[in-house]
Amino acid sequence: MPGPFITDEQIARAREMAREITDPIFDLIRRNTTVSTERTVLRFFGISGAGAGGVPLVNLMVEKLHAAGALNRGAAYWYGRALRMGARSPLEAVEKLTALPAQALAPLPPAEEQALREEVRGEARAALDEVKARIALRDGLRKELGMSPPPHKYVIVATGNIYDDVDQARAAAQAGADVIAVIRSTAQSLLDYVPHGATTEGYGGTYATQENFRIMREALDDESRKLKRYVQLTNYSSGLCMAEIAFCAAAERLDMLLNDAMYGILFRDINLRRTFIDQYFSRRICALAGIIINTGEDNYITTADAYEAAHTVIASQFINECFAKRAGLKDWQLGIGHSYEIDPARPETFLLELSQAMLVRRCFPDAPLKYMPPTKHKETDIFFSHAYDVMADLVAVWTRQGIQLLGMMTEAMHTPLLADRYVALKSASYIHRAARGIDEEITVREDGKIANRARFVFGKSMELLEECRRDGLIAAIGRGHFGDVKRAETGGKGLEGVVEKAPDYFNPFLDFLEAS
Amino acid sequence: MPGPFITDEQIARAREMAREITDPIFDLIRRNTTVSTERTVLRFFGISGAGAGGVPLVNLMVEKLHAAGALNRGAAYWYGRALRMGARSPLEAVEKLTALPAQALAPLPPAEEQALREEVRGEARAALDEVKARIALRDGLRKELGMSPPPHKYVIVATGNIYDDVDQARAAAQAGADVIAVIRSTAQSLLDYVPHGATTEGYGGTYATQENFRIMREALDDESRKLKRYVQLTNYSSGLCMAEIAFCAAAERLDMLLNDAMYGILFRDINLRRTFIDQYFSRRICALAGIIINTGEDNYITTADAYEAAHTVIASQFINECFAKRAGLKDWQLGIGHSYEIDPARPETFLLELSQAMLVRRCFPDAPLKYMPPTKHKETDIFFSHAYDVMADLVAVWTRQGIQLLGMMTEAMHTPLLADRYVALKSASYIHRAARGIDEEITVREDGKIANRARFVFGKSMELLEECRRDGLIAAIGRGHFGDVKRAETGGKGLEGVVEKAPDYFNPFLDFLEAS
Amino acid sequence: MAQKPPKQLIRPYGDRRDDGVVQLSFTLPVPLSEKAKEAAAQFARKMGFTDVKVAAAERAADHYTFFIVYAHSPVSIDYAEIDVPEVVVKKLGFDDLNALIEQRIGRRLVVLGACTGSDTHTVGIDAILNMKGYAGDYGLERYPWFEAYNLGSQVPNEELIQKAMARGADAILVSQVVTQRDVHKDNSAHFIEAAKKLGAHGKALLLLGGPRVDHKLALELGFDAGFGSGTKPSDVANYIAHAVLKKMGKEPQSLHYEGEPA
Amino acid sequence: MAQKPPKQLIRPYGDRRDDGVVQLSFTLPVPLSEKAKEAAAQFARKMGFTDVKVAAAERAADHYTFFIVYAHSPVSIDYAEIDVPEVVVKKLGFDDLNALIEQRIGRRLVVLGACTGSDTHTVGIDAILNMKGYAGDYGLERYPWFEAYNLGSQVPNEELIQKAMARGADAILVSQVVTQRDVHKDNSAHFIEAAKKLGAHGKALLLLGGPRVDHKLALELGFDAGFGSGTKPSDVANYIAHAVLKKMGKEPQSLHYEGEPA
Ligand code: B12
Ligand code: B12
Ligand SMILES: Cc1ncc(COP(=O)(O)O)c(C=O)c1O
Ligand SMILES: Cc1ncc(COP(=O)(O)O)c(C=O)c1O
Repeated sequence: MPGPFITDEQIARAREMAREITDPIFDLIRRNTTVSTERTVLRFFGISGAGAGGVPLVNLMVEKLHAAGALNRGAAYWYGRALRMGARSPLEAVEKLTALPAQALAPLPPAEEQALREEVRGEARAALDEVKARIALRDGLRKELGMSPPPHKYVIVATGNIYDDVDQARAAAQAGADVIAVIRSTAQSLLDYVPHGATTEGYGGTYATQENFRIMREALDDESRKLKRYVQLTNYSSGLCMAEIAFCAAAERLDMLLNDAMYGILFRDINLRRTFIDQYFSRRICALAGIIINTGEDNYITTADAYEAAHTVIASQFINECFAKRAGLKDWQLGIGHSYEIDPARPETFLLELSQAMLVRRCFPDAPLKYMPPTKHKETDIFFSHAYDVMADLVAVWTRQGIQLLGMMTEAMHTPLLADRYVALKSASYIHRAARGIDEEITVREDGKIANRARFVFGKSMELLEECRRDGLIAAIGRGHFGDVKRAETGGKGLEGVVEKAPDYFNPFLDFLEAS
Repeated sequence: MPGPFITDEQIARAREMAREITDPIFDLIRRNTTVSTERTVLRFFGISGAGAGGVPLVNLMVEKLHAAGALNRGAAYWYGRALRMGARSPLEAVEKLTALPAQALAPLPPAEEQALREEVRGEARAALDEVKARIALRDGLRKELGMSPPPHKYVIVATGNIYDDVDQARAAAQAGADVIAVIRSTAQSLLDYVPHGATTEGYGGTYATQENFRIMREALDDESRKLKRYVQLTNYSSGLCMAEIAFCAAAERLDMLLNDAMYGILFRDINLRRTFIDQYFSRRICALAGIIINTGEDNYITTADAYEAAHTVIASQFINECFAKRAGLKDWQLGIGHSYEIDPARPETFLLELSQAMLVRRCFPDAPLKYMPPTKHKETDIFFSHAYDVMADLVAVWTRQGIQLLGMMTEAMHTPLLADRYVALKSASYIHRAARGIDEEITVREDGKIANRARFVFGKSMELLEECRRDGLIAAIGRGHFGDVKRAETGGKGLEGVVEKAPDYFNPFLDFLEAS
Repeated sequence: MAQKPPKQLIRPYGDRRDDGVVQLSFTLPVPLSEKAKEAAAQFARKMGFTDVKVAAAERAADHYTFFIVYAHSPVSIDYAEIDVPEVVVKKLGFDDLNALIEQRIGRRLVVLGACTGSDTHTVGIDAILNMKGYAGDYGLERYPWFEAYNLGSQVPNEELIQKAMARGADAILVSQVVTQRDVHKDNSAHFIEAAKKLGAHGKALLLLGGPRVDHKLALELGFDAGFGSGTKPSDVANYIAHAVLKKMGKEPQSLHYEGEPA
Repeated sequence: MAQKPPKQLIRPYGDRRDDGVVQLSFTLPVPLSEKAKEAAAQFARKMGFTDVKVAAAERAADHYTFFIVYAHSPVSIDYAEIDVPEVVVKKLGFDDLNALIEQRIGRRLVVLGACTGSDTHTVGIDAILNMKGYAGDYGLERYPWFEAYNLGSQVPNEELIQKAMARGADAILVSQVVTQRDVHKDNSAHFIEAAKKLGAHGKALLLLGGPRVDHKLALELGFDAGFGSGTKPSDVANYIAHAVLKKMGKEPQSLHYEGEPA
């Protein structure tokens, strides 16, 4: 059993501070919307196609409204206007709307307004029910087939071609994978649209598109039935389209999403406001769809030193958790990220990694947690790197990680080969089988190095939380406290997509999701 | 910290039983000598050469005495006779003795006898001092250079050619090895003589000869100085020449010897009496020379199932310890053997292996212990096998093994390649560095699976000891209790080399060693 | 085979079909240096690999460098060209096989086995002969229609052969586990010589087995069949029964059966 | 080189000199079977390996088999034939290098760097440019005689080049870490085109770096130098200083120095 190490009061205090830290951000969120949030609203209404040059219709529409300075009332409102103008299908609505000359966007009589909103709310309810129905299918199959015990072995495929991905995902599932992640093309998070249709060319990964999601989930449903074991699917809801990807994932029955309140800001240089606003709606959708999110604190210690910056991971986890809870996510949906990244050249790293993983487990007892393998200090010596990964496998099962991304012996070279995944899965299965239950066998001395390190790290994370509370999260980010990366509130990509809401801003989905 | 698991009283009881079990064997030992014991006596006197066809002089001489039915008085006595007949050198003594016609070996007047024994005792004392002096050199260098912290990483070289062995031993030392074992040619343990000189042809290993020992130790002394870290050397003192090899090892400053009271009986089908008698004198020499012995209980679970037969290892360890202690060996010299051999396809094997290793540590708190890696269930999948070895590395450092033979990822295929050793050493160094001290961080629940398994195994080993005590060790061996191998008291190789001592049997070395 | 099957070219699959990716590791007896890395790359290219990446160059010792290389191979194999004998008779289980021997041979088959020469590895031959068997598959001692004797290990070849002759053995089983410096080949060759000298050759079936043994090797060495890693006692029992039937002319030489050594 | 050195043939060392032992692993897109094993052996033989042992055949998936093979290679390399430029000038440390620039160039060297294209990996370029440096070796920002600017990651090639031109940079540093589907080559090629279009080519020194980069590759792509894994900032600083001196004609082209990209 991990800990105690620290008191429940200390942990409660950390949560309190996280709440105070996120308060000002929530004002920002409440006051603003973004182009991608509004595009998501339209996607809910069933607008999924793409126009000339593959530009998604939702982009055409939202650009138009944005240009006309009308987005502040919410795309749902204009969608309603289009309906009132007789549009009989989402597509027609698009045509009508994109046809409207800016000036034509005059106000309606109050009664009209009322009726319009009613009608749109009706459609929204239907749309949400539609998504819930799909989710029910997913949950049904999951229950029917069951899953192997945690840690769920998570591997990535990244061919760039969705059909090759399917081939490799099936192979990985056959070799024992519990979760398949389709890594995105390296540039995608910088795109202010979600590409359309099945794709076969990507760099370092495959584009995340609704159709690609569908193709992969269908293949995994089939494979799951063959294996009589439900295989989960995940993708990435970071970047400039957090909410839209969350919608696509919900619609296509994905099980998880990498979704972090700050990753885009820090590691993709996406505008801070934009990210905070987008992440909220995206997480509301995850809450609805029973999607498990994976946060990205593990990334911090690929840029910052894992030994020195251990506390930044803990502090950020409390903040990420708070953002998630305030978006309606439940504990079981929090795949809070951390990793085994301390330089193996140091002494006692296994004790240090155990300490850190136990501390995370102690702070988030009911969350599945998402454990990441060593990456930064991986060597091109694949035999050493394999041994290094084995120790992470042991920490994962020891600290009951719900989700474990398996380390690859070729991490320092290339995205995994088919055989690399096989090797990792075979060894991880052995380690999990061999050591399962060790946490119940063993107690850690409260006065030892593991416990003292945990207390020390927790103490420093409290200091950092305190600073964030005092000076603000935005200031702390500006000082490079997270991942050694400094970002300014108005810097980065996508600020132009942030729009202040009008008093009569209308987004029935948000209303329903916040209500439920 | 391992255990308690069981009470000190239970452990004391096990030792008591071991003593009672070995009592009858010691009668056997006291009443008899063997050709190899007597050859060892002559080697002490400096007779080391070989005659026609490479037959060692000591063999020529002892064969002659044996044939003449005169060996029961001890080779030392006849050596003395030769001296009295004017032999001025060991070599002359050989000539004189081998020349003597059987009948000429008539008794001497008492005074003569007295003088003879005095003279021989004098030479014996000088011979022992000579050995002690060499050992002092070894200990001096060891102290001067120091050794790395345990577990001492032990690797084998087995080219068959002593010069290639030197090359590989140096390479292994440079890669971090603490102990080099030169595996013997597969047939050697069945030879009733120790080959002479440097050898360059062997199968599965290199012949153990005094000259090969010298060559290797010299190379390692040199390498140790370069590395500023003392590198230990070990070889095998099993088979038909236990005591002679022990002498050669002492003379050439070896640090360890694989030396087991029963291995030869069980795994080489060497006669039971012969082995028990030989092992005693061989261990007396190890005691004198400060040689650490490695026992071979690990072998039991390569033939028997490691899960089912775990208790046979513990029982045998107590017996081996008792034989050792009664031969004058100190706790620090007891590299008691055990291993990580449970079928990895089973659940919870890491817990089981930890339990077993902790139990051994609990029973033998002051012995260095010698931990062996998985071998039997190694796969030709080198990546899996490497991961499997990593877990043994962890158990080794966790349970403070003094000596750890490193597993080789190619174990299931061939004797180690140079690169295999490198890979094993690099990973083991990492695991040791990463987890050193974990035993002090962690306590094992007394009511958990680990503790219960330890109690269960210890309980069964007590039953086995009880049976050995009741029915005798020889009967137990006859029932195949150790390693599933059945052996009869008069079966196997080398019984013809056992000789009942005459009342006036003379062996000054034994007298001195038992006295000291 | 009747007529040539259509080509089915295959190549190693790394991250995509036919990319030809291969991982290599080897040691060169030179100190770690840029020059050593270049030598490793040249070596791989000289072996015909392309797009050679020397991923790791590790200082295995002062004068040895261990390399890990990833490269592409231009070579492809026509999978259709590789033919394995198609199985005709299904492998018989314990009872059926005993029945077959009883009915078609009508006497217990006598087999003697040992791990010969200086080799002490008994686990393998025990797995085949002893009651207990291997991987849940009974050993020959358990078969009522076999009369099996296990002489253990370190048995001189001559001794095994003589004892087998004395009992008029149908088959002699030789286990060889230690293969260093090809000691198993030397010892096996010596076994065959002895068998010829003592007239066992051609009379009893001669079986060779061990982890590094395969059927081809056994045939080269003059045995009738060879069995490698993972052999089950029932494979051996089936082989012996069918081989005896073929000798008796009761089964065509052309008959192939499941698990037949190939 | 003056005159041909005596041959020095080397081969892989497994367990003894020149035994030529090599370990291979690869995956074939066929189900695990005896036939698959034979295909793996044939593949290795076709690559010129001898004494091929298919050690392991693992069912990586229904239609993929992962093989581990040990084999011998007949190939040997003449180690004496491999020549690397002999070092003439020793590598200069922090102070000496600054002194060299001060005295022989007399002005601060301007360098701009970024991780360009869609690549977000900043740790590499940061290691070279930022104060902190890498492995205890100071970054260029720390050098008084360098004026270094780090633009970060995901920087469009054009932007980096324009900013560099604006500052009259002596060197432009491009980092490329993601190499999948050769995206680094495409992006680097595009960088060179842009550099030519914008007139930076031939003017500023163009450096390429990244874990999968080496000097040869960089030259092929049109850069002046390439730096791979483990590069230290001081290696880069030394290169730039010497290259500038050579450009100024103050050092002979033939001058070779320690750590020079090769
Ligand atoms: C157990 C073992 C031992 C035990 C043997 C106990 C005993 N009484 O058998 C002990 C500890 C005593 C031992 C000692 C040595 N061993 Co050992 N040992 C092994 C080990 C770990 C397992 C072998 C085993 O039992 N396998 C399980 C059985 C069931 O598999 P199998 O033998 O392949 O048999 C199957 C098939 O091959 C087939 N089969 C086998 N024989 C036959 C015969 C017939 C007729 C048929 C039809 C089928 C058949 O059927 C069996 C069931 O499927 C291997 C490493 C490994 N993991 O393989 C090393 C190994 C075999 N040993 C090795 C060596 C070198 C030795 C020593 C010589 C080292 C030394 N000098 O100290 C010593 C001395 C022994 C000697 N002189 O022969 C090397 C051999 C290297 C080589 N290729 O030459 C190995 C590979 C270890 C290594 N990597 O160095 N060893
Ligand atoms: C840290 C890291 C990340 C961090 C990056 C954080 C950051 N801001 O840098 C995060 C987590 C964000 C990340 C994300 C991704 N990563 Co990444 N990442 C790594 C990792 C683990 C370490 C890289 C590193 O920092 N090395 C340490 C530095 C010091 O070494 P270096 O980069 O080689 O630099 C040295 C030399 O090359 C040289 N050098 C480098 N640049 C230059 C430039 C010049 C001019 C000079 C002179 C020298 C020089 O000097 C440096 C010091 O010696 C590697 C795996 C590994 N262990 O290598 C994967 C890896 C590079 N990532 C990879 C991938 C695919 C990604 C993603 C694209 C995956 C995805 N789609 O999600 C994403 C997106 C990022 C993107 N679009 O580029 C792959 C690349 C595969 C390939 N060969 O194409 C790798 C190899 C992992 C893998 N095996 O799949 N990653
Ligand atoms: C939270 C999160 N989102 C996304 C990614 C992937 O990066 P991107 O999708 O921006 O290429 C990561 C890193 O693996 C991550 O941790
Ligand atoms: C105690 C002991 N002696 C000797 C050996 C080596 O076998 P042999 O020297 O008989 O070939 C072993 C096995 O490794 C052993 O454990």
